[in-house]
Amino acid sequence: MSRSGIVDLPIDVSAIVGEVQAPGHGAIATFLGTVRGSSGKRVVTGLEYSAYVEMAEREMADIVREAAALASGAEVVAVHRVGNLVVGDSCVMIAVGHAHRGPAFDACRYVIEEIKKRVPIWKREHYADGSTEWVNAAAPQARAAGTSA
Amino acid sequence: MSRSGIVDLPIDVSAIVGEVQAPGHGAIATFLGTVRGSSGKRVVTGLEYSAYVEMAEREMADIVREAAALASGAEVVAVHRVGNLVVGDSCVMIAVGHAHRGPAFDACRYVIEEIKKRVPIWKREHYADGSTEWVNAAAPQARAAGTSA
Amino acid sequence: MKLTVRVFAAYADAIGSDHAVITVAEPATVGSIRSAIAALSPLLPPHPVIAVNEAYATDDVAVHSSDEIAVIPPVAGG
Amino acid sequence: MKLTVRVFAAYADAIGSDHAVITVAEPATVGSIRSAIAALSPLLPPHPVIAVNEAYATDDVAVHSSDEIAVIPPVAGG
Repeated sequence: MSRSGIVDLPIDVSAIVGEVQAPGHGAIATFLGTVRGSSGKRVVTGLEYSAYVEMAEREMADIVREAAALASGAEVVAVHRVGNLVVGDSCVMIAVGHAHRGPAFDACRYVIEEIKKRVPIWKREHYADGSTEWVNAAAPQARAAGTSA
Repeated sequence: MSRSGIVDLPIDVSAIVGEVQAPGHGAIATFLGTVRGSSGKRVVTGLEYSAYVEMAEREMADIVREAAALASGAEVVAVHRVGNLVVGDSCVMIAVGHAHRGPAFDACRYVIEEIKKRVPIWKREHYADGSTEWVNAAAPQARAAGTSA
Repeated sequence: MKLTVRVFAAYADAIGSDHAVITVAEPATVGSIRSAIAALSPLLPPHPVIAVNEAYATDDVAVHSSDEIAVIPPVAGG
Repeated sequence: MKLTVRVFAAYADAIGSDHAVITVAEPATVGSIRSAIAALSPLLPPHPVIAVNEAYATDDVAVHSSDEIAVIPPVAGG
């Protein structure tokens, strides 16, 4: 069954792939986002993700619903981790099961693009020199976003 | 390290994802193909994949090299299983690690499309009524294919 | 009326708290309360993105004292 | 010269074996041996796809007795 959520434990890749497997699904596309060891020229030692959890879960659920509508018959699971992560940890996973690979890829791509645009999650990078910085990747672009961002 | 192969054991999804994880790879796109429980109107009970193994491994290696060239810096693993599979078993897996999600998705998609076009693998479906049939999905379309297929 | 505004991430650092109380005239809309929210810190943008009841809200959305109001910094998930 | 041709899947079913021996004139090319391969069974197409030394081969590719020749049915991997 399609689902989404904000989690504070490591992401279990096999378990999530298993959730979207079904006799009718010949194709499973997944995306896994992991913490990179550098940002521009600076060495990243860790990342701290925080969220407006209630709203993030609502936005994630909306995005999953939209993806399942785009790719009719798709089963979609999307989870985003929050808390303190180290380099190499997975922060986000999307898995889409579908009868055919085209819709599976398209739905998977849609979910990660929309998560990056709309879900109220923030990250603070911790650098090797002890400093930290909020990473401002995107102004939120909800379909019902304010007129001025 | 990028690699590919024809295998006759179950595909270990987590292990293959782990192979393409690296501190520089913020994005991992995967594709998993699984045996569907129906084909047209017929109930499929199992599938038998066979290959011209030596040539299939060469074609897979070429495709992985092409994908890694398309998505510079990508790490690509592609495996295809042969032998007798049951509904729900995974027959093919592709995993691509890259700094960015766009190239990771594109390379992953490229590999599965090319596998379906070029790699000399065949499948015979076994149906609930006891009959079997070779599935002719595509005439091979190698870049150096014969003039008449 | 008084409204409690939830504040996150870089904006929370800017005001030194994860919430703030603002006083606004009634009837209120997202458009009419935005400047009071922006005034919480000079580090906030003049036109911050506002959510009402856990959804992005346009300027014309009405705001009542029972609503959950939040100010949303640029997002960085994924 | 005599050539052993590897035969797979539906084509192997058609000829009842995973290989066949054909006799062809020298010098040989993929183009010149194709009809002998097609003649192995009426169930094979008139212009089957041929691989030489584990690579798809065009009509102009030369064929020697030491080469590994195969006839490739429509593929169905993935």
